[in-house]
Amino acid sequence: MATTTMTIAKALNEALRKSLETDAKVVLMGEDIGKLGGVFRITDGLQKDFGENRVIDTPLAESGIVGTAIGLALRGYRPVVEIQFDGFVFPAYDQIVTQLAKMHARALGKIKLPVVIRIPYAGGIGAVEHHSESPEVLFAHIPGLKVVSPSNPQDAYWMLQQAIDCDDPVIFFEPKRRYWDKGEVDPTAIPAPLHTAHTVLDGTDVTLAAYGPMVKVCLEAAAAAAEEGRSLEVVDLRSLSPVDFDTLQASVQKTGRLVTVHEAPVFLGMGAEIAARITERCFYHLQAPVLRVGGFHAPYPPARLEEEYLPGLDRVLDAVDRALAY
Amino acid sequence: MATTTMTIAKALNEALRKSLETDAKVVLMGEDIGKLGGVFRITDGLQKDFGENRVIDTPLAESGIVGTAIGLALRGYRPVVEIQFDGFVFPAYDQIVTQLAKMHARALGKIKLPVVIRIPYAGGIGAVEHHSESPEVLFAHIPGLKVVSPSNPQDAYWMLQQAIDCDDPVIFFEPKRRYWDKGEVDPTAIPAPLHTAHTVLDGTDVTLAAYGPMVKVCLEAAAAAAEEGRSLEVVDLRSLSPVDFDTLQASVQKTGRLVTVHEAPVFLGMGAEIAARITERCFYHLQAPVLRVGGFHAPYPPARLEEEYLPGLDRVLDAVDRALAY
Amino acid sequence: MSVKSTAAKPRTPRTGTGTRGGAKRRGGTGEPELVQLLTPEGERVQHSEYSIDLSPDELRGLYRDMVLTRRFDAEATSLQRQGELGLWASLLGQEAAQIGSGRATRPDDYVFPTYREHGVAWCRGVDPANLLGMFRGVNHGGWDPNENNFHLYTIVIGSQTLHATGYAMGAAMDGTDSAVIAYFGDGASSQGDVAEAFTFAAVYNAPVVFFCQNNQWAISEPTEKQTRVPIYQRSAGFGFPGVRVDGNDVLAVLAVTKAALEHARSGQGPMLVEAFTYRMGAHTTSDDPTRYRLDEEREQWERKDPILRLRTYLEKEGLADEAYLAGIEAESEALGKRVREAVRTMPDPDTMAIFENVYADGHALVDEERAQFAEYLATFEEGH
Amino acid sequence: MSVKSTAAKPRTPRTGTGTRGGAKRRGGTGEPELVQLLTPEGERVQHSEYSIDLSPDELRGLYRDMVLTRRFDAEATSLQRQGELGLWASLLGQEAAQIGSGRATRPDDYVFPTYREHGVAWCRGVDPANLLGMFRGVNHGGWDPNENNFHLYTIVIGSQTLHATGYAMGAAMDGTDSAVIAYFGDGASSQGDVAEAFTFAAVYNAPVVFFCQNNQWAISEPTEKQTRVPIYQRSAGFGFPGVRVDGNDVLAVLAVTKAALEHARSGQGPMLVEAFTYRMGAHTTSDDPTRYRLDEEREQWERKDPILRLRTYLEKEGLADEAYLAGIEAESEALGKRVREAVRTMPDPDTMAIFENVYADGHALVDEERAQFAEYLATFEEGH
Ligand SMILES: Cc1ncc(C[n+]2csc(CCOP(=O)(O)OP(=O)(O)O)c2C)c(N)n1
Ligand SMILES: Cc1ncc(C[n+]2csc(CCOP(=O)(O)OP(=O)(O)O)c2C)c(N)n1
Ligand SMILES: [Mg+2]
Ligand SMILES: [Mg+2]
Repeated sequence: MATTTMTIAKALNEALRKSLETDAKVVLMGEDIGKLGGVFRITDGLQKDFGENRVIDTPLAESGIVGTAIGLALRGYRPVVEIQFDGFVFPAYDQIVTQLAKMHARALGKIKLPVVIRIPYAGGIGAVEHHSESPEVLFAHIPGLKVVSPSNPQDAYWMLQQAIDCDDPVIFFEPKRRYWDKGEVDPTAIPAPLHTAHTVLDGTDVTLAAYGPMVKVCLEAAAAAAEEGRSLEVVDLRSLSPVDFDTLQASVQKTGRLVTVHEAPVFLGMGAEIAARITERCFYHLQAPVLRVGGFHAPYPPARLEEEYLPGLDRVLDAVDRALAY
Repeated sequence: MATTTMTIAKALNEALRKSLETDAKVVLMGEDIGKLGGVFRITDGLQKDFGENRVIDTPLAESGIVGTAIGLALRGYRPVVEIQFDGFVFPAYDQIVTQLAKMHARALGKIKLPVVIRIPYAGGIGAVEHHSESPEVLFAHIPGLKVVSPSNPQDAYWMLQQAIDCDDPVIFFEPKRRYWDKGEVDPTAIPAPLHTAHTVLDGTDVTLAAYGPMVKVCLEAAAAAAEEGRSLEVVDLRSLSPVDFDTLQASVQKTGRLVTVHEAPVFLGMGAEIAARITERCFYHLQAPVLRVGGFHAPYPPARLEEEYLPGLDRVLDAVDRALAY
Repeated sequence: MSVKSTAAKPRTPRTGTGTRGGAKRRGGTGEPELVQLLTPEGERVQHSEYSIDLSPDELRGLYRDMVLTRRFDAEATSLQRQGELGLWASLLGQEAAQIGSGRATRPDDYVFPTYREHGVAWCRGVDPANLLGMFRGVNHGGWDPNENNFHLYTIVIGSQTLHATGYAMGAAMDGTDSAVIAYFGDGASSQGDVAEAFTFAAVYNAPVVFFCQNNQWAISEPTEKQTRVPIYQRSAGFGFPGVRVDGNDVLAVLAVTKAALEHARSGQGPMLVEAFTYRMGAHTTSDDPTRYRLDEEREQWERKDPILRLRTYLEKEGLADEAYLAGIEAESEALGKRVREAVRTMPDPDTMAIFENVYADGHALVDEERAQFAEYLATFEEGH
Repeated sequence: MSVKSTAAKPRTPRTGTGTRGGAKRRGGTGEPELVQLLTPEGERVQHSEYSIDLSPDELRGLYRDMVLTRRFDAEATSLQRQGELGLWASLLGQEAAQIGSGRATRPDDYVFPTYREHGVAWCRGVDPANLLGMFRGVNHGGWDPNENNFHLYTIVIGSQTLHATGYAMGAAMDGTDSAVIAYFGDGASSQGDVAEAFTFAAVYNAPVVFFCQNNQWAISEPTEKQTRVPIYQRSAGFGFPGVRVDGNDVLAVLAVTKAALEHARSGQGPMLVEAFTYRMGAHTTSDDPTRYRLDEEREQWERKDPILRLRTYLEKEGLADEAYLAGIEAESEALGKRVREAVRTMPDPDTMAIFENVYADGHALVDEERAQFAEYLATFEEGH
């Protein structure tokens, strides 16, 4: 495969295909991932090509899926689990938090659990309840888990393979409303390490830190700000556990201002940790407090309200204005 | 009952008794809460006095307990659920997050779910795995839930009754290693509102913000600091959702320095939100970044390491020193 | 309406063989354990345990319910195609299972649906237009559950079976003889919550009927991916009886559900009913069933259509003439029209509704965010 | 050792009546469905489906296993009283259930225990002293599960049944004929995870035996709080057989478990074994059973003691003379002493172990915190 333009969905599909090809121990598990190819078609064609033992349609029971994935990992497999939507990961939460996250430590390192849990997450697709959640903090807070989220096809392609190669459990959050966004994928590139942040736009006035679906919003905000003569730097965190604070710190030491952006509620969101830590690291550099743009402390609203609920360009720029007003 | 000295455990028991007496719709549910009185004896004697329909020993299934509690609440009951230990709340997490927290909003307010979930939490009792967790953030981040944690018998007595009276779901975290700490309980007092913070010690140099089991540690740290001529103010947050930021802000505007203390991992812990918000509110007052003392990004360790793992007086004072060094 | 049944007495449930293949899937009418009172050809048959005796008006009522429900469902599907709804989960093919069971409930009974029980909602008196709010995206449900003792649609698979069980425990504690019915699907039978609901219901002898519409599919997964024996056999090992009924036979569903509710309300505890039926359409309007199932399967089930067989019976018995059928047709069209208009004029929620009903007793953070957001929005009005 | 059974063939499980009271609780030997090969009085009896033929050495081996296990358990209890352990979960009374089932496994089989399977661990070759680390608080388990195909103790009730099922799926996919055995309790039978494990095991025909030690109590709750029919009946509704065995009869447990494992490894899928036994002691050393159960219940079960009955049998058959028994006694004492010494000299973990093994591939935050904490600790050493 040469460098190709493709959607995030396709890049993920290619990454899964590549992993299935190169490692016979990789198995995919989930609801409707077989003939249907998953409700988002991320596993499209894979069961046909790799068989029902490699691409496993499971009973409708998320705890069962993750629990048996753990068992398969103990047997030497590398399960890649698909949770159908963000809101349906919670039945599996016990297995993830009390078993998957802790078993390596419990066994003093004698067991490894290379399990990837893929979760299409966040809003913007006009869905009914439970289909637009952003639960990343509920995993990033848990020691023993790694958490990442790509924002573009190139990262989707590489980060998923890196997650599958990783010997730790990785929660892989896929920005579902960006599934159909296109970008270049270079399958011969040497990818950056999984847990590094990327500065995707250089700027000097304010740093925007985002990940997954909000990177695009930040880039749009930066473009709009540029027209007003403001230079915003955009950092795509890519990894939420661990967070690459060094890259962020370098950016903030340059700009002196930081705005975090995510869909999850602001209260105890990723922005809280970033604000706390960057303030500690850059106390004398910050010209303004770290400002946070995100979801409200309210259940994700019905679809007709999600445009208002979701952080958009205007709310990001409002925070930028406020940061610059200090 | 006149003002009496009693343990937190006894104060909780009295609060439950009072609630059972005054409201026929209050029912207690949980594993081993009947004849045994719960593994911590918080429900001691209540089944004997109120019968098996009011104090219900349940099957060993936490999702079932919370799920049926929701059903009982829909029928007009006010269930008070006991989760046996912090580490065993996760099987119920789905019911709590997707149902309990959201149903009032889902029904546009036409349904109320006055369910209290009592969770003995945090460490310090030399227990085996899963018996010393501090999962408060995993609930405080969720819109629709309220989260509180008392630190002394008086608050235990009143806050539990207030939680039961509240028409919203309340996650009630009980600091298990303080169960046997004694204090005065005045059953005739007019209690402060449930979601207010209390300044439990006045000081001028640095503010310590804590809740539950760490309030005592902070008071001890303040006493030690006083001997060195340092004046620490201690704020007992009491409520984690919502947090009473006004009280905290007032304190920090006075002292100019803030150290947060909790047992839960620092990364994305309550301290993160407090740091972020107080920094925003007190940007020009802070003489130092908000410093955070808490658990490490590691599973709660085996009992023989918990002394080292848990924030103690020394680590709090170390943070105070660092804050004052700015 | 009179329903007789021996099922209200304790009896031995007919459990499976315990090994794979104990019963054939999609066996339909061929299966001995399927309770049936009206064949696909519209013949009234008798069953040793369940019988029913309905007046002509009652029979016509069931027919009307099914026709109107199907019409409403079709209208919703087309409203989705027209962009008026974001999604629709059609009940096509499951009308008998829903009308039969819905009509078996008493007003004081309480119903916990999934997201597909439009026919049951109809029986409970919920305005069909109200069901569309969540599919249009203006709310997450929003009808008052206590108005018709019909709970909100629950999307997280299986959750509601526990709510139903808890509600039933409460009803029993209150000393009423109300019963509760919890709907769930064949896929849902795999969820741990459903098993826990069985356990709680059995241990507390709760008056709840677990009503499983086995429509053969959980999105793209056939029932074999959930269980290797018939679902109705699941309950015996929890200590209560299960029965499979022809889910496309409205008379049998009515008789069996009525008996199960009697069983529950008379203090004998829970019961499981498996209505063997078929999802004729896609899982939802977002789904593409051509990727995973064959047309011929659907065609086979078309021959067992629940409405057609009752119509055949009514006609044969002289209970429905052309005028009558035309009347129902007209009523259907009127319903479609009313729903269409109701949906089109359904107002979008106010932006600030985001902050409403998060808490019943208020929350400082919500208040703060509401105020900040209002301020922010005001900057646009001022032409900021 | 030779174990014969007809259970390896597909057969009809003996399911319950489906209504309350289908079987009496604590029925013990009186229950027809209880497989028994050795009566409490030490009489060898025959069973129509399960038989066993053991050599004198094998019989003595089982006796030795049980005695040593009980001795180890008693030592651990007293170590807890002396403050050397923080907690102990005694297996007293369950020796036959554990030794019988543990000895039924092959080395290549894999075992998923709860927190009480000290006897099974013994059979698997795990050094008993190793089991005490977590109860002393120096680790959370810490033995290498793959050394003896014996997984770590799992405390969150029911979780391990899913791990076992996944492991078994993998073993089958690998084309081996290894089987897996998952232990769980009567209380655990209520957890959704266990039901989901049944579903996955049945759907994938996984070679896993679900071994439930029904010791009549889940801490303070009797089995009636978990189920109203016998637990072995639970599996039929998931499509696989269940059987109840006298859990205090080591011969019957061995025969039944062996048969169940054969059933699994021969491609017939999962099986449920309920070992009907009794927790003679407290739930753990933290528990006070006088609050919730009567002495006389315990006394009744004392008469069914698993060790005594085998000893009676051995003596009657002339397989164990005083010298032999004294030898075992001496071995027991030696084991107790060895364990006592091993525990007393068990080193506390290094403080910095907090940061070890959190991740297999490293994590920047852990590295940062480790470095900061080391720096902080160093300030004390410098006499800060
Ligand atoms: C916990 C959970 N997991 C996954 C989903 C996604 N999902 C929605 S419907 C469905 C299939 C349900 O099948 P079934 O229970 O048979 O009901 P049916 O749709 O056939 O009426 C799935 C997997 C969900 N809603 N909840
Ligand atoms: C999910 C979960 N909930 C609660 C507990 C607390 N707990 C530990 S053992 C136990 C009772 C277990 O009973 P049973 O399954 O019968 O096993 P036994 O202890 O009798 O061997 C309980 C409630 C737990 N460990 N995990
Ligand atoms: Mg279905
Ligand atoms: Mg037990």
